[in-house]
Amino acid sequence: MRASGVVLVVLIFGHLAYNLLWTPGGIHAVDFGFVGGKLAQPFWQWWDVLMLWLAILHGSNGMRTIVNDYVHKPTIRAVALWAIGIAAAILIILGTLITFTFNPCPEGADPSLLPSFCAEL
Amino acid sequence: MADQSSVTDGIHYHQHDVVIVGAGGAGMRAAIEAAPKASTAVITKLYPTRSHTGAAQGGMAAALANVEEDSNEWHTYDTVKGGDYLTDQDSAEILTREAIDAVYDLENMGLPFNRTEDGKIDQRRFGGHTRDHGKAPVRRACYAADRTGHMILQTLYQNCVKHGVEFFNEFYALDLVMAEVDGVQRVSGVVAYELATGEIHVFQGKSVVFATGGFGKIYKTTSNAHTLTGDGVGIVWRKGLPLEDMEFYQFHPTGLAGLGILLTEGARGEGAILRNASGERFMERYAPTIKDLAPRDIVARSMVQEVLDGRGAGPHKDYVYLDCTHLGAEVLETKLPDITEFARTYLGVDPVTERVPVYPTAHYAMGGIPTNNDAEVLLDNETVVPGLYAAGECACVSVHGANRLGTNSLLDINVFGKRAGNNAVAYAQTADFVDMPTDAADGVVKLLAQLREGSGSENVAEIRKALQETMDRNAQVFRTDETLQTALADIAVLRQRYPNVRIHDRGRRFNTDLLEAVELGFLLDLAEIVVVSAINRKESRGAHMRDDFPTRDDENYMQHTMAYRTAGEIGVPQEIRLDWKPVRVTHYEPQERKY
Amino acid sequence: MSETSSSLTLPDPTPRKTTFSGTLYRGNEGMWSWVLHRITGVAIYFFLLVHVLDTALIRVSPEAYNAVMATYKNPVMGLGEVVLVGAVVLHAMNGLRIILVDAWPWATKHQRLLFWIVMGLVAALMLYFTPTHLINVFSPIEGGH
Amino acid sequence: MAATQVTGTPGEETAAQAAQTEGGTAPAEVDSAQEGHDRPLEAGEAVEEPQSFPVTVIVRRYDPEVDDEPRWVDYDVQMFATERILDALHRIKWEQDPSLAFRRSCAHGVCGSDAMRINGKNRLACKALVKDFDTSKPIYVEAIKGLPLEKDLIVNMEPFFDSFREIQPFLQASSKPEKERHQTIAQRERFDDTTKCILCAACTTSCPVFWTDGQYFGPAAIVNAHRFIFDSRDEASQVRLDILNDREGVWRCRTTFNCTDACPRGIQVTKAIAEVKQAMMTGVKL
Ligand SMILES: Cc1cc2nc3c(=O)[nH]c(=O)nc-3n(C[C@H](O)[C@H](O)[C@H](O)COP(=O)(O)OP(=O)(O)OC[C@H]3O[C@@H](n4cnc5c(N)ncnc54)[C@H](O)[C@@H]3O)c2cc1C
Ligand code: HEM
Ligand code: SF4
Ligand code: F3S
Ligand code: FES
Repeated sequence: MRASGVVLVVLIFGHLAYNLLWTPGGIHAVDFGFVGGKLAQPFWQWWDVLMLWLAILHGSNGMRTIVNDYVHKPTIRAVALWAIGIAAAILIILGTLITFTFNPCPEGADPSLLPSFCAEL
Repeated sequence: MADQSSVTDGIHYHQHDVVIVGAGGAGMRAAIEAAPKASTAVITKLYPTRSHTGAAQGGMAAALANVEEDSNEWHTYDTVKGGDYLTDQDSAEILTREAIDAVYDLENMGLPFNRTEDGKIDQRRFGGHTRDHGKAPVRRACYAADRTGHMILQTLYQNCVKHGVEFFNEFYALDLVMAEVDGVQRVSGVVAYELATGEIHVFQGKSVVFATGGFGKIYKTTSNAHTLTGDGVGIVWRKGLPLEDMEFYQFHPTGLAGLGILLTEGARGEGAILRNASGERFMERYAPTIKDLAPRDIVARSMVQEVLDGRGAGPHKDYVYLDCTHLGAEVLETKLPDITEFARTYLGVDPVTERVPVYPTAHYAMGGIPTNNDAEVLLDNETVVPGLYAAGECACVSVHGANRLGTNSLLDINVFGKRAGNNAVAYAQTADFVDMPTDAADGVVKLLAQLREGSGSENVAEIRKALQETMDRNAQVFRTDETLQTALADIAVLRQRYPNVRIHDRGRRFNTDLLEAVELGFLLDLAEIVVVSAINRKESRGAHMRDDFPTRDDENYMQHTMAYRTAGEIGVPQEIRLDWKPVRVTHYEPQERKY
Repeated sequence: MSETSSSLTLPDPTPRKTTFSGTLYRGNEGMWSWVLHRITGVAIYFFLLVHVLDTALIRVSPEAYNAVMATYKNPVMGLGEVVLVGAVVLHAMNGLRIILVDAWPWATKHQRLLFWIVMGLVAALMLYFTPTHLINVFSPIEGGH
Repeated sequence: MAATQVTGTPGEETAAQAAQTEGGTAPAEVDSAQEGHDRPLEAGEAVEEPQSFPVTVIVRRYDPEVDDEPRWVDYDVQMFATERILDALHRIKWEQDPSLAFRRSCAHGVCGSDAMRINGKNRLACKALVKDFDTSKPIYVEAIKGLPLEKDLIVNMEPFFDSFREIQPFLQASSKPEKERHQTIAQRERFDDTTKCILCAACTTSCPVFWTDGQYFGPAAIVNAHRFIFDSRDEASQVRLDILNDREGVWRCRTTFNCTDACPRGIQVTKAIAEVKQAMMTGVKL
């Protein structure tokens, strides 16, 4: 919990700062083009994947603690814990796949929505 | 090994080789000896760590000579002289000789004593403990800050956990079962009331150890806990067994004025000084050699004298001061942290900068259940009750005589607690169970029913308060025939009112209302014995100071009082017969007591 | 039997009932920071679930992704984002505090001070973030980049 | 005020009595500083006759033989500022309703019997002074939280003591010295704070983590483990660390500090827990 926490501070703050503060336009700038552009770079790919993994593991672990704390009925507790586990697994797999299989310049898409470098292809 | 239990007619029956009643220092010290060797049950009305041993502050005496020359012979002398020559000297020799191992035992069990520079157990001065037969105060008290009793209690409990001692917590022993076997009264077990459920339990034991502590609650202003109501002493008394030296009740000089909360003598051991209203160090007048470190009876008496003479402090001139201001914050915070906090919390007085208002407070019962040096309970001056043992404040060996020295009680509970445990287990290994009479629990059932179903209108708290007030007024540090007769008359009236007490809580679970009524019964019994014994002793000795007989009278009274109950039940006045028992003298002939 | 009567008066047999049961434990900074940590942790967790799923739409099509992102851009959501970032910042800073308290004796001793330092940091960060972000949220869409 | 030297025998009248205002330290009303324990009384502060005043105490009562749910009952009692909440409870029990059940023994904060929740915080009733409360409002008294409620202010202490017993709270040392084991003053000081524990449970039952499911060892058990882990004479520190490394062990502590605030003995409980955590990561440093 604690180790992941420290790393997460860097990752999430970097993420937020980059996306919401340091990019001109902030939230308005975040669109397919922007994110696609980021995800095309290995640096941001790894950044995001790491953030995803850690955040999900950290968050799920925290939720597990909370469920253990407050849910005393064994069946409900088991269901809740399973739900957290499955959600974590799905999200991690989904997120990882997307990050690495992502194609920033899909065929036949409206070029104005795509990152600027797609035009050069 | 026997360790069984069953339920018949709603009454629980248990069988253990050794049954110990009380889980204070004495009870647990006994349990640590007994439990590894035989099936042992400890019945206690409080969780063990709530016992009042935990309140003891100052220290435990032993002539370890860790910081200066000392010998157990000197310690014996001090104990005998401190007890105003009523101490049984052979018992005192055992006490002081075994003191040294008792301290090492505790240290080895883990007790965190304060240490000297070279890592040994540190020692401090205490009232009445002197070098070479009274030449000067000596450092003899082993201590752990001002929480020595706390550490002893915790350490003993920890070791009970280690040995897996079986505790019956919040079980009130209310009766002792004895039966005649071959013409001899022998012990068969104990009947107890379980607070949580209101159920009755009968514990059969080959041997039974009483370690139920004192009965300070016969007084209003006392350092004793609310739960110190003398149940164990009262139970034994009601069985027709004698009680010894009940008139000797110690008043500790330095109780927080008005509250009775204790400030340890260790404060004076560290150099604190008693002063009257004008700031005079009055103890210089009463005990020129050891001054503020004179034994408790002398200091308490001097303080009361100051107040009686109009030199008391405060708006009502009814207390004196304990002056610690010259000790410095450092000593107070490290060696006397708890009492510093008590003064701050309960009086709003900071001992670092201010003098603390103090006045004597009822503290310790020198008397109690008579035992021999093996902790066996006596049925008369010599005969023992086979299988029955007593140790600690409830017992009277008598190592404290007419006045206990500070730090000798924590010693007593360890030395005689250990002896009681050892002897009880040795006895249990050779003896058989004495058959439990079928009506064993009847007495308790009847007592409880009588109280619970009583239709009277008396209030337990009111009777108790009246008792405590008359005892405070009339049977305190100074007594005369007149005051004692007043107390006796008051007690007689209260005893008459007692059967009409009304119990408001009709429930079974945690019925503390009912138990306070039961406890009051014991208090009334014991207060009466204290007063009757005190009337009978027409001399002044140790803690028993008769204004009408201000001197010691060795000719007639150098002997122990033995009180017997010849009749009496709830509602029926008790009849008390008094007798004497000789003091055992070995080396020290009575002398005038000067400090 | 003695006739002395007691001054004891029993209270009303049906005692007045008050309307609540059990009081709230009145802990200090430590307890409330823990409560906040828990609440923010759960909040972020649920946001994360949604956030990963919406980001996943990026794999579906640019239009789909931009459609969800558009919802983030409306002013109500903009305020929500401030709350969210506030939660993250609080959780993160307090998380660091918890780590310090466990590992560093100074922090254990001065936990109260540390709590207020954390609060100060959170306030400072949010003072920086909120205006910047809200300007972005409320400023007209410039389009492109 | 100079200390007048008086000579003579007891009983003789002295002229020094006029000087009795010195120190001005009667057990009189002090003032109603809100959280002001340990506040020294100024020398020379006026001594007034203490005045009693009415206080409303609302107790959360529960009789398992009658009630389905605990209920709040109010009592009006006359109190002096220097009295304790325990005195108020006694006054209720002895003068108004003897069926009120609570534990108490020593009445001065050393036996640990009377931990209870007073105005929402765990305190020992015998150490909670009336003057530290705002008596214009009622004072709420209820049982400590997280242990099974038995009756009124009494809870079942067994789960609490079970955790205590589980951490092997006794010295474990193989050698049997002839006399005492030696220990330097500094080594003794190392664990002094945690030897003060009176097992009152105020800490454990103030811990939000303990309330959740009662499985957590709780601060009191850790405090008592600490007392041995850092005792230079003990040889089983690692055993205790292993026990506390359990999922219900020290790592469940979320440093909420309620325990430290609640401890009537002033033990730095959270600090002790942190030291145990550190010992797990980096070994025991004596
Ligand atoms: C404030 C204070 C300070 C002191 N300081 C010192 C000091 O510095 N040095 C020193 O040597 N002495 C000191 N003493 C004296 C000494 O502490 C006590 O005399 C001693 O601790 C008594 O121990 P005990 O084991 O006999 O009884 P306690 O510790 O009082 O234990 C009595 C036990 O009996 C149990 N019990 C009682 N009645 C029943 C019943 N009916 N059924 C079941 N169980 C029952 C209780 O639950 C308890 O466990 C001090 C005493 C006080 C009050
Ligand atoms: C930004 C950096 C983060 C840091 C420094 C951080 C730190 C921590 C720490 C140290 C804990 C343990 C708390 C304790 O032991 O008391 C924790 C718990 C938790 N965190 Fe985070 N965290 C961060 C981000 C996140 C994120 C992104 C999520 C959501 C997915 C999250 C959800 C949780 C949850 C649910 C808990 C459990 C709370 C509890 O048990 O009370 N955290 N966090
Ligand atoms: S640590 Fe403090 S609060 Fe906890 S049980 Fe010990 S004395 Fe009580
Ligand atoms: S209250 Fe509980 S969470 Fe930790 S700091 Fe104390 S044990
Ligand atoms: S009664 Fe002993 S701690 Fe309060």
